[in-house]
Amino acid sequence: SAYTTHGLNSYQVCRYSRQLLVPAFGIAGQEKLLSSSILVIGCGGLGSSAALYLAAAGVGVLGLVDRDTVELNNLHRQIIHSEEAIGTSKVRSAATSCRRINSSLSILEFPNGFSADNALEIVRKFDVVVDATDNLPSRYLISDACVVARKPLVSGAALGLDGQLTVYNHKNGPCYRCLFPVPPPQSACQRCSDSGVLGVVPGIIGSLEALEAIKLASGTGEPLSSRMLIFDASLGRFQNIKLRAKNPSCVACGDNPEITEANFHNMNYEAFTGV
Amino acid sequence: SAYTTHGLNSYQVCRYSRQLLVPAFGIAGQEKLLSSSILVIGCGGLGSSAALYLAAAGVGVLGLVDRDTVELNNLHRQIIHSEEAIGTSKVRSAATSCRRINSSLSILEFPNGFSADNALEIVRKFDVVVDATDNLPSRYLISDACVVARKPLVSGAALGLDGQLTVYNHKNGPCYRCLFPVPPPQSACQRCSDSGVLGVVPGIIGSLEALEAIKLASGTGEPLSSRMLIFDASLGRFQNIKLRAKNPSCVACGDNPEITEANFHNMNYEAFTGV
Amino acid sequence: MWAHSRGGLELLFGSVKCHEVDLDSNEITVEKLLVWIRENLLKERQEMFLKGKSVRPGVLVLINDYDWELMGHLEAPIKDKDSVVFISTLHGG
Amino acid sequence: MWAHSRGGLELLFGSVKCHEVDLDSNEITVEKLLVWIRENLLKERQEMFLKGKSVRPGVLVLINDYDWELMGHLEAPIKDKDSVVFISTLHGG
Ligand SMILES: [Zn+2]
Ligand SMILES: [Zn+2]
Repeated sequence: SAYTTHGLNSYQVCRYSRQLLVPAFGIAGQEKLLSSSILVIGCGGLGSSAALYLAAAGVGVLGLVDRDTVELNNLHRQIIHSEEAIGTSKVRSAATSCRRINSSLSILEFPNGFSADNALEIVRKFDVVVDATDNLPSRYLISDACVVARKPLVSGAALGLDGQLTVYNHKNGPCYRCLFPVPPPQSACQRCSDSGVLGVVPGIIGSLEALEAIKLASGTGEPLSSRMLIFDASLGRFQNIKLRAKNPSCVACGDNPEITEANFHNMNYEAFTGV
Repeated sequence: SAYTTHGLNSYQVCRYSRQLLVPAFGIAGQEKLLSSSILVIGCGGLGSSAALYLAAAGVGVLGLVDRDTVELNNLHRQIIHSEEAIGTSKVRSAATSCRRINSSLSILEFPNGFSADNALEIVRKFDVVVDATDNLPSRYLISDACVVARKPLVSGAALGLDGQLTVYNHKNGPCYRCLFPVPPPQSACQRCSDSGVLGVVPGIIGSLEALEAIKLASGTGEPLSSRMLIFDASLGRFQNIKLRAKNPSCVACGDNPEITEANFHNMNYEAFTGV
Repeated sequence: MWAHSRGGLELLFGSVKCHEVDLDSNEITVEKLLVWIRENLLKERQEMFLKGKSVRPGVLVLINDYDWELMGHLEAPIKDKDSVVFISTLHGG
Repeated sequence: MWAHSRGGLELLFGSVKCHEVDLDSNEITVEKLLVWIRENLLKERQEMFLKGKSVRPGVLVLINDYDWELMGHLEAPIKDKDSVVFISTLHGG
């Protein structure tokens, strides 16, 4: 029988049994997931549900990046943190919550944040990257790092009652710069940062990010590459969008990229985005 | 200013500040949510994310129903429970996790489950009901109880890589029996119970259930009444479906209902569904 | 037209979720489509999908994302570019 | 046709997410639609939506759920029953 030849031990067969029963995932999917490594950048609203579901599902190595500490006004949406964690490192708090669910998980903690200095070194340790950040410079930085290091990037965002989700830099799909070669004017971003978010909206998008990361790591289903989900929480509607392919003249992922391993450390994403 | 006339104290203004900034929700939405009561029936895969996001968002009273205890094979999807809770009551474990996030929450625990004997008494204590169960008899029982007690019902389901979400018994929308007056044959259900679920799929649907419950309790946006979301996790696609209205000849919510408060206690949902 | 099956029903069609169906005429009814499916796509376990002339209890029929009750039930017309989805209600969680 | 705005852009249109636009001719281009929107719907802060003849950086244009890059960019044709969505990329989380 399959149970005598696969690489799961009896504890894993029990823990993941309901998942092993899904024909399109099965033992092969669980084995791939258990031997994969996934990096979640940002342990806030998106990262809370993304990290918890990746930990529960049985990813082999989970990476957590955030340099902030937990604040009271995070708790309306950041369900990975508890009141007693207020004032402590978000990465440490998130890792503790993940271990409570799944003590067999290996967790790599990066409490110093993500910058042009450490991005490539961190990203190279992982198979799949999840962008769960909340600002524009990070979105360009993470996309560029994933392009240079050749990693697929699951990217989610949420604001107010709106959410967006896609997979960048996978097969022939676009990277973030293919879609947005020029950053938006500062005036368009300022208003965003002031407008808040209904707590469960990043929770929904973060769970969907975990799903896409699990699909990529386990080889299940069709990843959301060259496609985007647009969520309108007010109406309870999702739109399924068909996106462009990779742009051959993209400065990051194109045929003659300007952004390379050699010059990556010199990039200034705050200056580029005007933040 | 608005801050001097509303009913939030300074602790609440801080805790929920990012949510108060959402124009369509705001102080009025938060006040309504804080004075509302929401019942989550089932503390499993759907109930985990539903209850955590309701607790974090600041519902006034959260009700939790489940008669089961936590098992190891729950933990791949039931992120509200930890390894140390294995063997203990799911309701107790879920309540502990919700209080860790929000100690100002009032929680009503119902560890004896939901049956025709106690359904009306329980449902009447709440403004909105969330069906987060995993079986067919419960779905008819909960819908009928909500119709008799006149409560809107947020209903989610997940299996394999598929998910479904709608709101029953709200305004002119249908109840569960309007859509499914006759239960499916036993043979069609047996196969479902054996086929497992990818853990994050009920997580996504449960978060969407929390959103719809928050929308109903706070008067925000358009609830998913007479509409249904159909989720295909393999493709990462949602379909937005327009459903029928309430059926005037429905035995539960129609003009001359056969199911009433007087005979509710005599209903046998296991026999009706052949389970 | 396209016929889709979801919520486990695709297992009855060899795990294929989408079937392109060439209509002989410009327009048929759902009732006639069900006959065609029974004769051409559904090889076994018909009782898992059909009951009498209709679908079995627990199956919703959607025509271009509208509940078939809004479109005429068994009499609902289907044209060449329409999409018909058969979805089994789920109970799990 | 219908013009929709999302991701915060609706605030530029008086918080109205959907506008029905009657086209004078059978078919126009996105470029002409942008001119029409500037003259008829967009009362203030045009720089939050437009830059030159196109939309500002950070705005995606979707025609019937397809990225406008796939449909011809500014030259993409729009017909009477089409749906055009303008969506601002989000960075929050
Ligand atoms: Zn690119
Ligand atoms: Zn009814």
